Amino acid sequence: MFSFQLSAEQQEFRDAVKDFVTREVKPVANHPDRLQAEDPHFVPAILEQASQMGLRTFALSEALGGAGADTLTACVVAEELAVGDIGFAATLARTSELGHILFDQAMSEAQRKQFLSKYLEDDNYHLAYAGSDIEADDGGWNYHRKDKSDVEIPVTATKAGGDLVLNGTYAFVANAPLAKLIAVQVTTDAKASGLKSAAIVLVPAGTAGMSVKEPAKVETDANGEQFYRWFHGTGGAITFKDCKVPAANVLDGRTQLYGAAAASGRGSPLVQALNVGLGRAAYESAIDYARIRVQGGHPIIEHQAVGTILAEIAIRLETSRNLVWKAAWAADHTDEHAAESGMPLQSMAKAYVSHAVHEAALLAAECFGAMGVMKDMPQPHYVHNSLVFVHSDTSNSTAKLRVAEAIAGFTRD
Amino acid sequence: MFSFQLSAEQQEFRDAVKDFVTREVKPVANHPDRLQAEDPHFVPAILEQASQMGLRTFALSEALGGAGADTLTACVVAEELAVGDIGFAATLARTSELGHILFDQAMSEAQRKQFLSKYLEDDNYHLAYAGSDIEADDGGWNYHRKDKSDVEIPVTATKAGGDLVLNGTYAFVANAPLAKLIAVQVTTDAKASGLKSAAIVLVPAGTAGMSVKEPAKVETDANGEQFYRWFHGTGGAITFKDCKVPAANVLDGRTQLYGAAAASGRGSPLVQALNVGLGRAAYESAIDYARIRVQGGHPIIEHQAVGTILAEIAIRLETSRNLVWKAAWAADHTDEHAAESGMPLQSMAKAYVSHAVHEAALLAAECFGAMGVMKDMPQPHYVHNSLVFVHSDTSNSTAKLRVAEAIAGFTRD
Amino acid sequence: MDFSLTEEQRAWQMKARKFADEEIRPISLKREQIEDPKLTWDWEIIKKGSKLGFRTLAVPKEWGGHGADFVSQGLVMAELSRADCAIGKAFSQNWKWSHLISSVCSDDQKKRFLTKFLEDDTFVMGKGITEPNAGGDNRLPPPDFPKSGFRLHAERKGDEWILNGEKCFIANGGVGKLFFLDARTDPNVGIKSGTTMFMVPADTPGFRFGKQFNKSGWRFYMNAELIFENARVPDANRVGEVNGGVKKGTDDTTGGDLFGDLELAAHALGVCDNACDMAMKHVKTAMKGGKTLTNQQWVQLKLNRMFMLTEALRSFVMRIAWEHDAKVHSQNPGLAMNFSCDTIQDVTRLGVELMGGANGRMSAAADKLARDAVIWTHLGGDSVLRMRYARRIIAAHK
Amino acid sequence: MDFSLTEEQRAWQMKARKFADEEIRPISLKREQIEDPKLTWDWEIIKKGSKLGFRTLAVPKEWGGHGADFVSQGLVMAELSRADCAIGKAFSQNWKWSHLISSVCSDDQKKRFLTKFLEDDTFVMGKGITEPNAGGDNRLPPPDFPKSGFRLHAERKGDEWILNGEKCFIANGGVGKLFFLDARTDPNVGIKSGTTMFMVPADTPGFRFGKQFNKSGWRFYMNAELIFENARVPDANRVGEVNGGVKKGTDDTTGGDLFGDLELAAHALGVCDNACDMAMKHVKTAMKGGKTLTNQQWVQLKLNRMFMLTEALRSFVMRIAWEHDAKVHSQNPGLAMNFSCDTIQDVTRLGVELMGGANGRMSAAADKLARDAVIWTHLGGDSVLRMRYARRIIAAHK
Repeated sequence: MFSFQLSAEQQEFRDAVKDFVTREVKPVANHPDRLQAEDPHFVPAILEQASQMGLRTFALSEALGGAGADTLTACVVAEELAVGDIGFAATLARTSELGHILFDQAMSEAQRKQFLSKYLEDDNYHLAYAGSDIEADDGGWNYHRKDKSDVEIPVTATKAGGDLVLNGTYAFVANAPLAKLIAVQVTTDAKASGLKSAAIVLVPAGTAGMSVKEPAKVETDANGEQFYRWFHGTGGAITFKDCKVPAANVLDGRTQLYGAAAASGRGSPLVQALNVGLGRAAYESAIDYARIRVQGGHPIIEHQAVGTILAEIAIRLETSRNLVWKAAWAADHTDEHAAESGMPLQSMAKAYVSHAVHEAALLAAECFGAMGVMKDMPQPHYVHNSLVFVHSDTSNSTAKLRVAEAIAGFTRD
Repeated sequence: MFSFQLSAEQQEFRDAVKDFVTREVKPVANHPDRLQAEDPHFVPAILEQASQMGLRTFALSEALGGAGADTLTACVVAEELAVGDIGFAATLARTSELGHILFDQAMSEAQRKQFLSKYLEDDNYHLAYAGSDIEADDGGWNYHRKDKSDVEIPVTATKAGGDLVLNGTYAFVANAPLAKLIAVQVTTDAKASGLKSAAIVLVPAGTAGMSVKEPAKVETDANGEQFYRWFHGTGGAITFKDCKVPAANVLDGRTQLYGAAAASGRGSPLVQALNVGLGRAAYESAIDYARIRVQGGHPIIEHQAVGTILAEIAIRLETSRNLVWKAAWAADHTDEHAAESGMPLQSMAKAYVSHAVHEAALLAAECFGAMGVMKDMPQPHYVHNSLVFVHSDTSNSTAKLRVAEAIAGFTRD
Repeated sequence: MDFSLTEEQRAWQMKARKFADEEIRPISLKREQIEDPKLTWDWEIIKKGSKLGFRTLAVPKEWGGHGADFVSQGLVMAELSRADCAIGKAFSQNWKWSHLISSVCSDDQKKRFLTKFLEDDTFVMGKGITEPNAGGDNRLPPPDFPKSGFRLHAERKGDEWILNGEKCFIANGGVGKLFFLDARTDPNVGIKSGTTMFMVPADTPGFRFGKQFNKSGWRFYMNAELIFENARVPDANRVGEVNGGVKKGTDDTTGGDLFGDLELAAHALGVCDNACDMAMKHVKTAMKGGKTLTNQQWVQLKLNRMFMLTEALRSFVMRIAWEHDAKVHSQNPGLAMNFSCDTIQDVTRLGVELMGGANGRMSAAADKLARDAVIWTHLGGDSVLRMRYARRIIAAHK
Repeated sequence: MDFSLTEEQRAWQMKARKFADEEIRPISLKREQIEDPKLTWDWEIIKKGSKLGFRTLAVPKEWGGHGADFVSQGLVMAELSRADCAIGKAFSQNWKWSHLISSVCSDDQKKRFLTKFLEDDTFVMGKGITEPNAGGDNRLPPPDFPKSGFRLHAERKGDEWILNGEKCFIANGGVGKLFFLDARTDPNVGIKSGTTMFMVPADTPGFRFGKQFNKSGWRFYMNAELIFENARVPDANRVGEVNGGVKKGTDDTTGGDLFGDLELAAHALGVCDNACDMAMKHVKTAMKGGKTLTNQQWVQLKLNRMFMLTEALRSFVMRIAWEHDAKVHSQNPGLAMNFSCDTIQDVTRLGVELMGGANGRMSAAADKLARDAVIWTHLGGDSVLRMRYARRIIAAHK
């Protein structure tokens, strides 16, 4: 039966998160000092609190000790968290999603035995994935051509007795500085191309020979041009130098962590759910301000021009959320969705939501006048973070070309 | 439980309509001669066929002999019909919706006895409503002010024995030329303002003193400026001149036909569902053409520029349909929706969908090059009809102001 | 930097404005409401405009024309189009080929055709490039597929060329007296190197008009198929070298785009001006809640956008007109044409949004502008025409 | 119609381009990456630019300045902003008040302040209007609410005026040596009729700088609170009549908008030029699938849009610069400013879309432009500033 009604459990979950965000997260996240510092690390104590509420492990199955949240629930929760702080929400969403994939799907019984209890018990136990399953942004060059973007695996693994010896560097891995367990995609044959000799190895933090380095605020490329790392939450480079890992840490039969569904744009729209939450934060701040700011003798919310802006934002968020939720539902019900239309909703969500929320953040900032560009206010950060979403994952242009291939029925596999 | 899955019955219904539209409607609708003639009347034989399939009466409750379709189902069906022909679809949708409101909700037992069997039996029995329940486009002038746009009722009814005598003219009533029964909003006191003395009277076609006149292709206003009537399907002016109707034809206790939900933008998004169907027609035609038209040695669907256009259209239709369906679901489940957000989804759908489908129709026409502006092709008609939707019902600007009032929690009642 | 007009430019502008207001505007809606696409054309307005110089404006003075500069041409186009862009286009279409004749034709050809053109108020011209299966490929020939593009074939027989094939969507088709035709004279190579251009009078044996296209906009402006069945064209009517293609003479003063880019942009400007005028007139009189519509903020914001885009377009159009006169070579004319497409769509749609009324009422004039505007999409703003200029800018960038 | 430049205009343009490339560009990212908003300012670049004339460009020749015309001013702004719009703005902000001094100040005031201004390479100026609770109401005073708008109060005591209150978001706050202040001298009427303007040197007793604002864009450009606690300003520093408000002298040559509209539009043009340059450079070298990015159609379409909008803006900016010089009064400067806001947003966002890389890499220069662009939203393109020009156009329309 068609229904937009969340289950009672989902609603409760959402309301609890909303309450937590309002009480605990927002006051910290929007403190002027923190905003100006642009520190990517979120206050550990609040991450711990979130963990205690089950938000770090909520996608893990109930059988293993999690809440067994499906994709839709994960998106609902991610949106609420992101209303509080986007980096905080992204960190939790990543750990939770990886927890489900690793412990419920990818690990052997023995591996679970080794790592699960720590994951469950330690509120600071975060997860990271160093690898490139989801096709790297192919820049559209192979639109409607059978050529595939080859996955380049920068870390090699060679056997040495019962161990693998890892060498190489991942330039940027989300969650890396916080992660206590990192799933690393390696190649066992540096000359083989693509996924042919790929494997995934679990590397606990603190393993000798593995080092994590957070990016400098400014980096310089080979041509001497400065660049920044745009990301939400924390991340850093991971370098392996003769890093020994027991062969028993290899995930059996896996060459990539996310499935083909994600690569073809039919995976989880969790990232876009975070983006909707970001848009909501901007929206709600604009409404609050428009109620109290007086111009022309009236609160500006009573001006047509400002009302229209708020409506424009509301419509963008409503259409964005519907699309994200549909994509999430489709990820949870692959058979039913395939029967429906089979369109790559995740790619559609990427293209639509990132553009819509960026516009929403700009419109919201406009309501604040000059204050909307001051770094001790949240508004410029909303605008920046929404632009990071436009850039992240894959470009909007590439996402649209993937949608176009699906329309034409073109497949690369 | 949240679900985007239509019920098996809804899917069957939809598939049957889609099949009918492909076989019977499209070949007639898109015949070059018909396109060039711009005749608003759709071939009666096919309207009859549609009626025989139950499409004229499908919103009527099963108890009374209809299919008992809810708002969502009505929207699903309306979209499919509109893929075939927008005027045809609009005519059926109006009759079906009015059938439900009149027979299931508004008529007395005696009135049903008088009219229902004819409505059920006669495949050419259409319905019309001459009145103005839904607030006329208020042009935003009373945004955030308590002032209400007064309903002006142009037809008066005076008592004469057991009859009412009607005088006055409705300048334009949709379905009027086809309607065998017309619900007419009248005022029993020409001096009273608004709905105070309003009543609704059922007037069968052929009643002496009532005449229907279809609009000339070009009309001239008081300043000598030419204007057209923009509409879908058929319509016309209805004039009453000492038209006698039994007082028993008054709908008991009704001053308007649609409820307060519609006026506040929380009613049925049926019109926007038709619009999504129009967009789909444009979209599907563009895909078909892009597969066969060769440029640069390849079908143009394999060009990034054209693929991107098709994806842009697909995303607009996907987001539009989701919003329409959510609004329809909300209309069918008012309590659940109110608990959710209470936003005026119908107004949101009006503002978003009409803009998105107009853009989609223009993008689709672009794929056809010069052919996209030739009147024997469907494309310029798609563009025109989408612009009619932008104009119809209420302006997009007014719709957004209504959304803004809801955001602020402002009510006029 | 000087945005002022010379006396001559101002005089052309004023003359065009008067003609547009007094002669074109009164017949605009009447002509476009005629259903039969063969009958929307009106020789009377063409003759009247011709006598005022609007048909022959661009013929150089030494050949007996007015020799108006490009700035004047842009001004006249905008003024005529302010009243009706399809009628405006029917005049300026001739200037395009006046430019062509004066820049690439031989003196003999100039004598034969310019003389007739100047004498006869009903002498209008057109050019045929597009064919049923060749539109975008003519504009942006794909290097890997030399056989794509138009197919009209010309084969030499003695002093004549025998033409076979057809063209479609050809402006002034059905009313024109002379057409320029691009034909393949070497079918084994791409259109860039295997094309020859011919001048084909309407009475050429074997040449006839086919279907008259029924457009949703620009209805006054004729558009038809040209059909060639062993049509015989004397070699004396060949323009330039055999397989010389569409190269222009060294005295091409149009920045390489034969003036079409300026033309579309300037006509769009006239349409936008018209939309602004109409909308302003309407919102200053229409009432809501006891006040004119001009009091509504949402109306003010739409008006701002209409005028803002229109003035941006005017600035761009006048600049490229000057660039044409100054023989500045840039991609600006193409970019201005692309820009005019976005602008005309936005401005005419805003016009419609402001000029509707209750019960589905829509100003017939605003409705016309919105339909006219769609014509621009494929003529000046489709993706092929955007990529064309992007590629040139990329190539020129050092 | 003439888009060419005079020798003097071209000379200013070339001089500015050289200074921008050689001096501004190398320090641009360095200065803006400084976290403390008090420290991004660099007196060295101001002094260097001042010696080249970029600080005093607009002072009339008869008062010892360069007397550059508005076209030159527009050109210089665009050139400086091509390297860094915040540094460019730090210079041109002074021109605004040079215009003001020469158009409305008495000869005594001119002597006292222009002399100092010309002599001292570190003499920069600003003007204070906005207050914590009065932004939009100053720009578009609501007729029904005379008390809305700024509150800074000035009361006469003998030969002095005592100022109390505060201004916020004031350009060059923290570094300026002279500020123009709008103060209420009749609190019982609206700001249009109860305002007097004063010139307040930074060392005025009772006047100090408050909070230094930490902006996300334009970081070089200082912005601070001005705080007045019984600040004493001699009556000799009063500009114009008491309650004379912001009326301009009869020799106002700026079309009534004191040049701020042209200024924002011209700076936006420089930013767009910069974005186009950067993006083109990047896509000509970045590779995908063995070819440069320029081969991708989606890249070509984005480039087309960037260049198209930029050239449209250039046309509009040069036109309004000429209008200022020609003393043409129209709403075009305001419309051009509004247009520049839309353009700079689109163009810088497209730049970001083209200039990102894998693993979250983003060109620092492209990132800066996107942040700078947001500044335009409230300075030149919010709804108040769009309605302002719409209302004037409505009022002027007959």
